[in-house]
Amino acid sequence: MIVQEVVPGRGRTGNARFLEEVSAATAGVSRLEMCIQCGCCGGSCPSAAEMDHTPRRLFALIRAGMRDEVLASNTPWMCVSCYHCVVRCPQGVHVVDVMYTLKSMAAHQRAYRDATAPDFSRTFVRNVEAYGRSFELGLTALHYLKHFRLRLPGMAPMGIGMMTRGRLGLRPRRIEGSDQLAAILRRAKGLEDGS
Amino acid sequence: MSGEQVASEPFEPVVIGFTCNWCSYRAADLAGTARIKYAPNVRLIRLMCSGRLDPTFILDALARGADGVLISGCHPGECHYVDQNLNTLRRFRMLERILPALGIEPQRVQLVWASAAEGTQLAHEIDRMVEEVRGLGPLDWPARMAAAGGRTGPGVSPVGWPAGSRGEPEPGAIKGATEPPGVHA
Amino acid sequence: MSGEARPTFAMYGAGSCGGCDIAVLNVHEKILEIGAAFEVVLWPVVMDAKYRDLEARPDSSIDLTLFSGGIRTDENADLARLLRRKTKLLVAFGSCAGEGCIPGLANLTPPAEILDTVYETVSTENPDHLRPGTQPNPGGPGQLAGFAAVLRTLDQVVDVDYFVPGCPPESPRIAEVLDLALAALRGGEDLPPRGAVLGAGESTVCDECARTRNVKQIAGFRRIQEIDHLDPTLCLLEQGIPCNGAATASGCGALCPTAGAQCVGCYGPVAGAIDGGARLMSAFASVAQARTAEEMDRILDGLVDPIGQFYRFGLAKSLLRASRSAWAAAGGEWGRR
Amino acid sequence: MSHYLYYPGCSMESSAAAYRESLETVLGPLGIRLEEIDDWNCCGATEYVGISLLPAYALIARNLALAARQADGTRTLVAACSACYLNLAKADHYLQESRTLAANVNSALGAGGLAYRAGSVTVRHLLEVIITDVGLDAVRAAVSRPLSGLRVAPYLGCMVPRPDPDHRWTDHERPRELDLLLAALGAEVVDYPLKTECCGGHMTQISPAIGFELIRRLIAEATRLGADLMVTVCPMCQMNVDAFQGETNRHFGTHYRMPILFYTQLMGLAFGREAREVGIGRELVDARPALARIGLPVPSTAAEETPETKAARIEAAHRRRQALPMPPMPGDAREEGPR
Amino acid sequence: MSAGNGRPAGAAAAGVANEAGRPRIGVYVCHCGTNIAGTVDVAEVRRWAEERLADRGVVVARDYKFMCSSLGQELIEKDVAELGLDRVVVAACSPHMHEATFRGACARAGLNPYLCELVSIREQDSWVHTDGVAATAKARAILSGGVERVRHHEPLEPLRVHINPATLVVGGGIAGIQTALEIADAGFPVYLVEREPSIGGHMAQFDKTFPTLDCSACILTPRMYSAGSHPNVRLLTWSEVINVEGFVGSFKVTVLRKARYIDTDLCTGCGICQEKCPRKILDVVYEAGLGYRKGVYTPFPQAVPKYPVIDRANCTFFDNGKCKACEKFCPTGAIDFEQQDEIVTLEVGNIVLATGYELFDPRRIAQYGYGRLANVFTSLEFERLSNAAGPTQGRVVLRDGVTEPRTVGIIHCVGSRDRNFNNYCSAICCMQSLKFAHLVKEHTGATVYEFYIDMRTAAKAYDEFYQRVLEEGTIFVRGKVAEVTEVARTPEEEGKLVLQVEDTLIGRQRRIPVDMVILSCGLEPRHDTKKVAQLFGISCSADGWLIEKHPKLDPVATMEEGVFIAGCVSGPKDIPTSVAQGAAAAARVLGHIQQGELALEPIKAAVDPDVCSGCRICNGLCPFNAITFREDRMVSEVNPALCQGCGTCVAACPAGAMSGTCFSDEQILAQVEGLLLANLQGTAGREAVSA
Repeated sequence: MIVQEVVPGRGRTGNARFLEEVSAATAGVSRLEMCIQCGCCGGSCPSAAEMDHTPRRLFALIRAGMRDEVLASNTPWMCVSCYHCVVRCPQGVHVVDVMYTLKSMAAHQRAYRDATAPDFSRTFVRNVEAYGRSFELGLTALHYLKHFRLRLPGMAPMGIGMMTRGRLGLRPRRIEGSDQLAAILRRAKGLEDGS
Repeated sequence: MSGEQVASEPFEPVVIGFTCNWCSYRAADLAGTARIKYAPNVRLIRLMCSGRLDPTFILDALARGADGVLISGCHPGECHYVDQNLNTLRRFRMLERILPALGIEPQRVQLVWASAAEGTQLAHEIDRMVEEVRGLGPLDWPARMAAAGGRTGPGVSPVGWPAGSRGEPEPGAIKGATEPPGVHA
Repeated sequence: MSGEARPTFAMYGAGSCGGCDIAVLNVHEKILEIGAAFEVVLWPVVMDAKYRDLEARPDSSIDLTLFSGGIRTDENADLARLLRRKTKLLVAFGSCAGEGCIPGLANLTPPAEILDTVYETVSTENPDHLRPGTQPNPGGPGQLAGFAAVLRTLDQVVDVDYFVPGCPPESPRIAEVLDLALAALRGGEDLPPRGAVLGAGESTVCDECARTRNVKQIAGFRRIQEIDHLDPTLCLLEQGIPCNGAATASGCGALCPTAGAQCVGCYGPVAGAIDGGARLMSAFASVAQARTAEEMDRILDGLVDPIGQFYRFGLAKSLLRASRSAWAAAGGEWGRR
Repeated sequence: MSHYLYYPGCSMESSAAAYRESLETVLGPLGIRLEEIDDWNCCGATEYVGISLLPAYALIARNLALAARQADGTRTLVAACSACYLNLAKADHYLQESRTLAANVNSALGAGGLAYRAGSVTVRHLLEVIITDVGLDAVRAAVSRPLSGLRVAPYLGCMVPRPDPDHRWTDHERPRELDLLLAALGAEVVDYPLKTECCGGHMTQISPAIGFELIRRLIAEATRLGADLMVTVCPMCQMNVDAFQGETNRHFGTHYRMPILFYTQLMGLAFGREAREVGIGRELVDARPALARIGLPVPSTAAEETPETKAARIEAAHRRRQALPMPPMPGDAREEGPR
Repeated sequence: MSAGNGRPAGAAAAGVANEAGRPRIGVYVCHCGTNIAGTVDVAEVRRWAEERLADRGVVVARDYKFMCSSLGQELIEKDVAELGLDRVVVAACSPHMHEATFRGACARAGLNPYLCELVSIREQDSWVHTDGVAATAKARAILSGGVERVRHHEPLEPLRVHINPATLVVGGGIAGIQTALEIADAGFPVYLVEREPSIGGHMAQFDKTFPTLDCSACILTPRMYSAGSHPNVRLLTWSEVINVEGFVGSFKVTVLRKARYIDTDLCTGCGICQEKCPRKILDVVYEAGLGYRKGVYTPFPQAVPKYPVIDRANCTFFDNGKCKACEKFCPTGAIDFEQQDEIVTLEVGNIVLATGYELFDPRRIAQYGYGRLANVFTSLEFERLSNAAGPTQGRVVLRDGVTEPRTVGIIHCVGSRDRNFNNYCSAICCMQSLKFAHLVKEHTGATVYEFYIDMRTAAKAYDEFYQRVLEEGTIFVRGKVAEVTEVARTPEEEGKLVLQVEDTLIGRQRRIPVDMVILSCGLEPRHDTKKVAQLFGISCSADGWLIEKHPKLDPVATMEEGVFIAGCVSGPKDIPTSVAQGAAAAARVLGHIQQGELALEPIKAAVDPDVCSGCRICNGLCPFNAITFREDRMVSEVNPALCQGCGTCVAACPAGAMSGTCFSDEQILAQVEGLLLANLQGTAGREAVSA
């Protein structure tokens, strides 16, 4: 990899406050600053092989203030939320929640390199916002249509199997309080953007 | 400073803390050594054991202007004097029974156990209590007493019976007045 | 003191029940000595008197005043100040003047609430809605005395020379005090230090109580009427009866415990005590057989009226003196009274 | 009858229909009454919070607020789906931990006329409720058709035992709850080392190659250990292992056929229900051949000893004698423990 | 004229007895360099005291850079002499730090040392607050509290207690042995109490010691022998302390001597009983669960004392009344099944606790598979495996007892530096792991991987040992191992244990198959340390180790006078440090013994018999039985020799007959008044915070 000298507060990527920013945007207490770079997270991760940085290295990049490189990383998007790293971390870093934070920062700034995962999340969110419930058929169909068109024929038997076994609703279910939910989410978004 | 003047400034509660020599005072020392920050509103008094704590001290602190009183000792079972801190617990529970009648919220008098190793915990509890008391507002007992026209200040016994003959006996003081006849041989 | 003239004597009851006056009258033949030894200048229970006569007297012209009753009204306070001015030896006589006594328990309640209860509830006929501070005869003279936010003890209003505790003080003690005063006024004896408590012992009721005592342990509290069989010789506290004797000044001869009733504490705490209620609480709690908060709570549940138990006589003289809601009134309308 | 508030979650209505159906059959025998939260909404799974944090927590909190409002007699909210359980529990936990988050979430809820005070409801998972509140003795008492002879691989997935914000599970890595339950049903429980490994989660959707690899590991190990089927508590795990097994086989050129059922389906069967009633047949990898073992006489495996097997037995005994002792493990002595 | 009431009220100088009727107080505010002055405006506090506390008796107030320096102390001495001070208040650090220092200064100036009060504006103010204004205000309040309090101090004399020259040492590991020998060699009697049948401790289980690789038994055995045969040492093995009474100088210690069922007068330690005993029991203590012992046993051949014990819980005779093989074969008839447990009372002047540590139980880390995966070993198991006297006679083999490993993975920091288990570094694991790597190589020639987070080799010759192990070809991987699994993903992994780890120096996840895993487990406080602490009246840290009196300056003393600690009981330590601490504790004990008597704080309760009503409320309160009831006079009395000064009885006395020195009602209430600034006329307590 390219070694880049980082001067805090100066240069394109160097930003000494990035760690604080990530930590503050995380639900609960992230303990990100407590990382001792032991690699227990990277060792535990089931999808580490597919990540461009292990979580540990991503945290080192955050500490170095390399915002662009961090937000462009696929690491958060490869996280499967298995929480192995969280319960094993000797420093109690909330690794998964930090990954969520990085995803939302990257999604917000469209800083990611591969849109597959962000798009999946967005489609999911749109469904939930519209109906109040998730809609598996719509989600999967739309997503595969967009990102794995070639896989679709192979997936067909499964889809048909699920449908014939009554495991795939053809229409989304809408909650009664969808207006109420919309109002809540609107206010929440407003608060988040305002802060 | 009168109550009215205080109202114009942000209210900073004063909490008197009674600590024991072996656990909680040492926890405070430890918090200091470890530079753990907490609210400056608490002022600690060291007793040898929290079992030394007489409810009088707590009522006195409140009557003299404290907004809250923190009591802290070794955890039950870890008392330096075997189990004298159980007396602290009992007296505290007893005192809690009369505070409501006097209109004093339970958050103003709190019992917190802290071992000598629990500097962080004690600091945390102090912060929590100070915030709770801040939320309740000033207790301001001396100002209230003054407003009622009671005499306070030098020369007046604000509370309690005078010491009478228990003080330094004066020459020629009449003993008969204070000693019921026929009791002491 | 002027030559051969008899010493002058006054007794006045402010917020009192009159029991103290009765107690003085109840000193048997001693009352004759009093009558003979003193010149009574004011004693409303015994003889008619006018305030204006009192006001007309020279200052410090009364040698001894026994002042009973707490200070609750304007009138109480005015008389306290007046008598202070006129008196050489002002004695706070009885529990009310000294520590507030039962009327002092009203300090737990805001004054408006007290007056509502007294003047407006269904058992009261008060068509003109008279209250303290109002004029009973519109257009006419006089008005009802104003009612203070809290009851104060005599020494919270004026300097007091001596205290004689008890509700009421016991006759033998009264006699001793009067003898002492007389002797001193005649120049035969030195007086105890100013501010001293007279007519009480320096120890507590237990000192005078004949009941047997063991290492104290309390497993629970019970009311005396709930007990079928009371051991007539064993310490009441050890039987779970919340007897206040251990913290109450001696002097009464342990009358109540001897008669099988718990000491309620009318002689107040021993000299030097700061808050008698706190002392009692500390002592009771220390011997409660509880190792956890829950066990302690279970024991305390047996104490039906904790504040009444510990502050029945001494609330107005205690560290906090009154409840916060009562004090709150002192800052406003009631504060000006 | 123990009474709980109940949050089913979206998948119970579609892909995990078998979970819903079977769950309904076991509540009665266990003495559990579940009261569904009126008009609950999606918990946001693992997706919403990756897009924006505050709306995601507001979304979850609406359910908590509804539950708190409906709380009458019980304040325990039971979830059956792993992600829903975790989201609800974690949200309540963080709302208690962070005043700012709680204030903002409540401000958002206010827009919908709702409010939620952190800690007002207690979030628990159905399996843990069955183990703790109902108890294994009651489960055993309800069994009328023991699952004798059925070799099952217990599989919990991730989000039930981890991160476990309220410390309700015996271990983060190898919790024993599901093993104990299945043993109580009479099944032969395989000590399945991957019982809390990842099923791939949403990877089947966003990076299928990773997802298929994770599925392959699970079914390969279950197959190697001779399990007849896998048993799970999680709709997502069931979906991945079951529905994507065909695609996984195609991807690797393998031929695994490892059925996976919900624990409630096996409970229903053990309690005497018919296969159809507990949603058997909804799975894509047919579980019926495996289930044929239940109720049928189990063929004796004790074959006659040949000279070869005798030699092997003696050799094994010899090896045992030389072997150093193993440290005892907690629960070793317990009869219901995993084998 | 009396003060008018029982408490200090306003300007009334109750309790202050001096000729002029008014105290003369000197106030000294310490900067402590910038420790205090960096946050608190020290000069302002001094000025304030000078002005506002003048009518409370303050006649001089000074601030100085370091009050504890000799120049600072001279300031006090000079003022006492020249200004006629009769009270001194120093606002500086915690009284636990320098109370003795400033009392000393007063004493040198001829002022009774108990007329000095030290209030803490460092630990309780400047160090814990950041807002200088608030901290300064608080310092004023604290100082004011001290001034009010000191007005009620009385001149006192310290209590002198005689020091019994005998010493109790609890724990017969290397630290305890060292302590016992040092004291015994100085000519004073020592009781050495050990729970196990033999002294020796953990060191007796090891094969080699790092970094020198001396044979552990070779260096330990002579010490054990000396302790066992020293005329001044009385060994009490197979024994436990069950009660402690008294205080420094005259502790009364009750020891339970469990029945050995061996008559030690007759036993020659020949070992025939062990040979003949039919009962074989897994030895989880000495053999770490890897080997067996008999129902009658000495834990190891060099045991001191040499006499075996019969393990009653694992004896066929005690089970069913049959067997007695040991008795049958004993050539000297030393077996005695009739023996009973014995209670022994020891009188000692000082106590040293050296009860050591326990190994972290790695079963708590499920992902490392210990207890489930046969070839995962603990460090202690490996010690036994590599020990020539161990269950495999020193052959390093897998759990099958036969196969030598060809690859071995050693995991550092197991249970240490991990907030899920223990936060602290166990200090010895890096070196122990390096030793294991060397021993594995030496015994088997296997490939060795060490998985570490940080290498900590900071002691004499330690890093050189690291160099040596590097040279030997051990492979170091920097990363905390995530899990150990038997589930293979590739053919190479089949039948192996796979360590899954991020190699943090290349930033990749790696899976490394090995035959054997050694867990370098951390050290933990013994499970009953808390009980021991309570027994001896001292306290445990949050981690569970015993707390030193001062972590840096007084590491072998405790808060309890006369109770000392040595070795791992206060935290993980290597052998050299444990030995040094053992010697240090001995030096402290010998210091006490040499003095013959010790001065103690005169904090005691006393009863005024005129006021005592004999209500007997206090009688059951004293845990030290210092209060007795005199039936003849119907009053309670305090025995000052037994009173420990807690003050509980003072607070409980309903008659106010009980009083306590140093912490009287007057002193405490005066301090409350001062802290609330209620002593200043026309001010309310709130001023100090909002000013």
